[in-house]
Amino acid sequence: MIWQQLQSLAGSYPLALRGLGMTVMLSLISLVLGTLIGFGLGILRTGGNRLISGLIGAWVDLIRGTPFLVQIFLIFFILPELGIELDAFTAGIIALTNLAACFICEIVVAGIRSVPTGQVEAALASGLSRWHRMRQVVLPQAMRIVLPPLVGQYVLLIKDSSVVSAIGLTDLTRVGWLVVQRVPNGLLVFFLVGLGYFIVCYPLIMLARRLEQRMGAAHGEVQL
Amino acid sequence: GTLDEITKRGELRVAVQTQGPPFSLVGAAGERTGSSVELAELMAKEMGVKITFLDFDWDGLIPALLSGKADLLVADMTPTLARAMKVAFTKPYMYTGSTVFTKADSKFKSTEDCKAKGTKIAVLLGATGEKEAKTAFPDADIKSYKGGGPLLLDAVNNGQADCGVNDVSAVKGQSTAYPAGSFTIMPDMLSKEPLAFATRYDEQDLLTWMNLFLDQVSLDGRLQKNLDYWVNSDDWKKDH
Amino acid sequence: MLENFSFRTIVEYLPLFGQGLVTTVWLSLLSFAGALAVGIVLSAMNLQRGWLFRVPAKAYIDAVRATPLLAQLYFLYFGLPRLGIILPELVVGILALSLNSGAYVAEIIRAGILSIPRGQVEAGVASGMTYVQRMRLVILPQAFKVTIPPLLGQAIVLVKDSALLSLIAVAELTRAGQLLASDRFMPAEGFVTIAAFYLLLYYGLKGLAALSGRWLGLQPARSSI
Amino acid sequence: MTNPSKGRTGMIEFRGVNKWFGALNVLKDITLSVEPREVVVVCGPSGSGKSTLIRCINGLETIRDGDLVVDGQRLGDPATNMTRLRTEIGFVFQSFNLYPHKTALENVTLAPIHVRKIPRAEAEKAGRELLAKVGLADKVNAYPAQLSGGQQQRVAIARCLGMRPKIMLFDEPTSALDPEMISEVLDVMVAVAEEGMTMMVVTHEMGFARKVAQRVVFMDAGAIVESGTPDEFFSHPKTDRSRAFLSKILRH
Amino acid sequence: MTNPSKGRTGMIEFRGVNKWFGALNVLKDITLSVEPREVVVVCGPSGSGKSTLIRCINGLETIRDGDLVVDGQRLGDPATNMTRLRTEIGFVFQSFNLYPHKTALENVTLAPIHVRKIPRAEAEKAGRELLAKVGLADKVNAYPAQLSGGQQQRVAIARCLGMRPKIMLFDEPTSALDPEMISEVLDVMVAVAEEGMTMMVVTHEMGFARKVAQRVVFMDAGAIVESGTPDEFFSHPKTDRSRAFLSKILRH
Ligand SMILES: Nc1ncnc2c1ncn2[C@@H]1O[C@H](COP(=O)(O)OP(=O)(O)OP(=O)(O)O)[C@@H](O)[C@H]1O
Ligand SMILES: Nc1ncnc2c1ncn2[C@@H]1O[C@H](COP(=O)(O)OP(=O)(O)OP(=O)(O)O)[C@@H](O)[C@H]1O
Ligand SMILES: [Mg+2]
Ligand SMILES: [Mg+2]
Repeated sequence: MIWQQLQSLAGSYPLALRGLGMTVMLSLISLVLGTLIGFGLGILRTGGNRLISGLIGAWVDLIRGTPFLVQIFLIFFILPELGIELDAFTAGIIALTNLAACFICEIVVAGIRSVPTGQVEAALASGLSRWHRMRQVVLPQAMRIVLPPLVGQYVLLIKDSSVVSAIGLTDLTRVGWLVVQRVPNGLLVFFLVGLGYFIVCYPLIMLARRLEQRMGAAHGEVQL
Repeated sequence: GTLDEITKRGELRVAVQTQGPPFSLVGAAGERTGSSVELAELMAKEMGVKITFLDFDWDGLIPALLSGKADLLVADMTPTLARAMKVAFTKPYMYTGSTVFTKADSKFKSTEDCKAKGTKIAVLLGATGEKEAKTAFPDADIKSYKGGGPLLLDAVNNGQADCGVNDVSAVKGQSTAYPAGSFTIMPDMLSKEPLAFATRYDEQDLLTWMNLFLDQVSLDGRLQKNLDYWVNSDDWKKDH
Repeated sequence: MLENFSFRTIVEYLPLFGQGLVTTVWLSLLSFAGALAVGIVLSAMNLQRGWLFRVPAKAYIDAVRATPLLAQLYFLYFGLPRLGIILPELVVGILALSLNSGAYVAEIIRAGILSIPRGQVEAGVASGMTYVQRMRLVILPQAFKVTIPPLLGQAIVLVKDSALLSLIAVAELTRAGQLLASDRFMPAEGFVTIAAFYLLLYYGLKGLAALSGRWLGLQPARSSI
Repeated sequence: MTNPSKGRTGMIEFRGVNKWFGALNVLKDITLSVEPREVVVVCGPSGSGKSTLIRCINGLETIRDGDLVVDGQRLGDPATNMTRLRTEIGFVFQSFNLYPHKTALENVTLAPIHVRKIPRAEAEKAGRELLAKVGLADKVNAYPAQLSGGQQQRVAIARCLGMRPKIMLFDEPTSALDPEMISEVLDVMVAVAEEGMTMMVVTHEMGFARKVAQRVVFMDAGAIVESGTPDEFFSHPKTDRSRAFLSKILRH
Repeated sequence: MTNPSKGRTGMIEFRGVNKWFGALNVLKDITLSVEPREVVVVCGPSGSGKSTLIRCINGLETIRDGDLVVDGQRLGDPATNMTRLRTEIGFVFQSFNLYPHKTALENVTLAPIHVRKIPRAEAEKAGRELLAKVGLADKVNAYPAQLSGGQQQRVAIARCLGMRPKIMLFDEPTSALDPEMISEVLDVMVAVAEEGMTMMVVTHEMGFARKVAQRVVFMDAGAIVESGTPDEFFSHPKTDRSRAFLSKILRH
């Protein structure tokens, strides 16, 4: 029985590869876009303009506070009623990018706030403009704090990308659901799906850990 | 009307749910097929347009139709009166019903046995079987699963549930993935249910056309051939 | 779907949403308590010098972080029965959430402990405290403060993740919305209501984080630079 | 409308300046004029408002009332371009605040290149000369973490000088340093003072005050309590408060 | 086997102690004996190994070779219970290291209660007396964040005294303080010394050294270069290195 199931599974490997490809594709595009937008939002959020900062804060809260499934539904099914028609892939990218941007915004804000006040004051005192203060002084130092959780966040977002199957994209998780129709062994099928994610995510987790250690090395390993 | 649009577009957009054999499944090579799927393909052929399947899970099916992403919805869906408040159903193209199944060596031998207090009964989330199980087994412990009929069989097979309730054709079709005789399917039905396709009320022309289509294919026997191949026998297993 | 948006139907389903909300809340509470327990044990293992405890803890944490909760859920739900362990859905659900969130909590606690300045540890050493005394009297009380905000962040994630339990037949908040969507074919009503309830929980937790921060005398963040 | 910023004024002019932090009146009715090329030392107990006083001058703190005119421009005036004005004012922090991710030379050239728009090659040449002047010709490519405290503070001074400011402000520039390094930094500060820079220095280094300051200002609880030449102040303090303060810092 | 830890030895005995950080020989062949009730001041340039020297005494650093005998017990000897020994040694850090989540009194009583197992009521009574002794009777319930640097360091000293140690070690206890607060802390240290405590103090406060130290030890590059009475050392330094060092720290 298990042998037969395995054979049947082996036959589905092109489908699995397509799903994995879709997962990687979706994640990659939306992580790159989300990182760019997230940094922008983070910088604006820490900026002096209270209105903009407040609006970004509210938006980030809204996105963090509601299920991603609902967000993706609104974008794909409700936006058309407002005249914005998107195909599933674009809608998925937009929803994931937005999600990534909001989470990354929070990380960037924490990083920027971790830069000692003295650094900003030194830059102010030498007459650097806001842009140069950010670009030359604050961001390079904030990156130390930002990088490890940023990479960690990537892993979470790759896993969240599975929700896009709700609007008809065949990603890795969806392939699991399809295959389980013919090979009704949830344990086996989802073990393989988990393995697929593991292959994509584990290197990122190692990278995050490496970065964390490099950053932490400066502080010296604490002996408790 | 919608038909004009479809003709102009040259494409019929059909939302399906891949809930498993025999109605809608993805074959070993990744091809989409099944009884409902073939009927939809037949529709597109009669219209003279190509067909595009939009594959959603249960949560996405209705929004897809209501938001106009799909022209019609092809799934083994029961046209309840509550649902018909929102979407327009065609006339039924076949009748089926929910039935109870158990593992072959189970101590639950009949539908009557399952009425015992605390019996764990697996049903599909949102399917009519869920409702019927609640009425038929008021004392039982009803568990709703998501993700398609095969998982009900898996749950019963693994002992997470004592019995399952689902559409009889689905149970028959899906149990073929297991060695013959793994499950006992009770002969008595909990209900008799029609199956129908759905479209929107603002697509009256399409609805009329689909009803006519169903009349035609049942008159010329193509419907019966489809059902005999997919639902009333295991013939499809040879090809898919 | 918007023009026919029916508040009446939502009101009709409110009792169901209420039940779902209650389930989600106590389910999340139990799971979070479990996650804390798992996290504390894992982080204690992870902070040991010897590899015997550290390596398995690290492996577990990485494996959990690198795979989706869905796969873990199936692993438990369909895997345990093969070992002859049949547990009720709720127990499996809470177990899965606890084991999953526990890995993240472990990382949070570890970071909190490592953030305590070296001088604090040395002060404890210099006054002749044992390892356990230093942990209990000096390090953990201070680490607790730093970990509160990220822990509440993880709690928010956990509350949302608990929606996945509807997959294994647990009737929580998301389920209520799905029922509305499938019985009445009113997906917009169903999902918007779910979102509203989760948002409510989110702001509740956020308020709790802010409050606990104030109780513990954490510095409010600088608002602009 | 008469322009209050023109006419015979000092390089730095406080006229009845008040500042509050919440309910705390940190600067009380400060009136003080610093002439071009003058060196003023500010001292006083902790929390008396010394840092706040000099931080107001380059706008790191804003004042509530009174006038503060720096180099002929009134602070808080919408016509005053603060970013511009700050390039005329060098500020040396107690904790150096070097950019940890930049080398000594990059610390010195960052503002000239991006603010003054001086070509990189030229800025680097000037930067090297400045670092040589503060005795760090061999540390041009070192990162702050590789420098001792005294060396870091000298880089910080060079960084300010690189902007060719008209005014230099120092906030306890030697108090974070090891005893042996203090003199390195004081030597550089003396050299800068002797070249005729306008300087305000918060410090308790009497040797420095005696050597180069024209005036010592003693603050307590937000107000200027006493002001005079270093000799007058250290030898014959006029108020009880300053006597008590001096007795403590001079005793050990 | 003869027990090297018995016989006529000082309270603290370094015998040919060497320590490395990686390739860096931070302590070079240190031999030094501190008698009971003796007060020794350690000075020297930054990085010379002063902190490392006194941190070895209570085992915050471990040594590679040589013997270090404290209160008759040899460090590194398996028979020596370090946790026990540490209760006999008070250590005052440059940066205070008070527990921020405990009040002044709790800081003082924490170790007596949990390490010495003294009943809470008794420990609190003793703690209050100690805080009164360092002039902080009114700050018993204040948290460290509510205290000035000088007050924090006095709490830290009281915290050590609360364990009734035989030895007190101080690592630059005043160098993180404002000038005005230094004397508060030095006064307390003088009082402790005069009660007959064995003390090793890393400091550059010559006033303190002159007043209470029996000996000044000058370190450079990990070795003890010179050692003598304060008068000898400050007035007639014997080596070039100590002369150069003194000229820098005395000049300003
Ligand atoms: N950002 C701030 N918010 C509230 N109060 C402040 C702030 N900055 C300074 N203060 C308070 O203003 C007063 C004056 O501070 P300031 O730093 O100017 O004193 P100082 O004379 O420089 O002291 P020190 O010698 O310790 O540096 C102090 O009581 C301080 O607590
Ligand atoms: N944990 C460590 N790892 C590597 N090197 C260290 C470590 N701690 C100290 N050092 C090095 O050992 C040498 C002596 O350091 P130590 O702190 O004892 O000097 P010090 O005399 O106390 O100096 P300071 O006056 O700056 O406190 C220095 O060169 C220092 O860089
Ligand atoms: Mg100050
Ligand atoms: Mg030291």
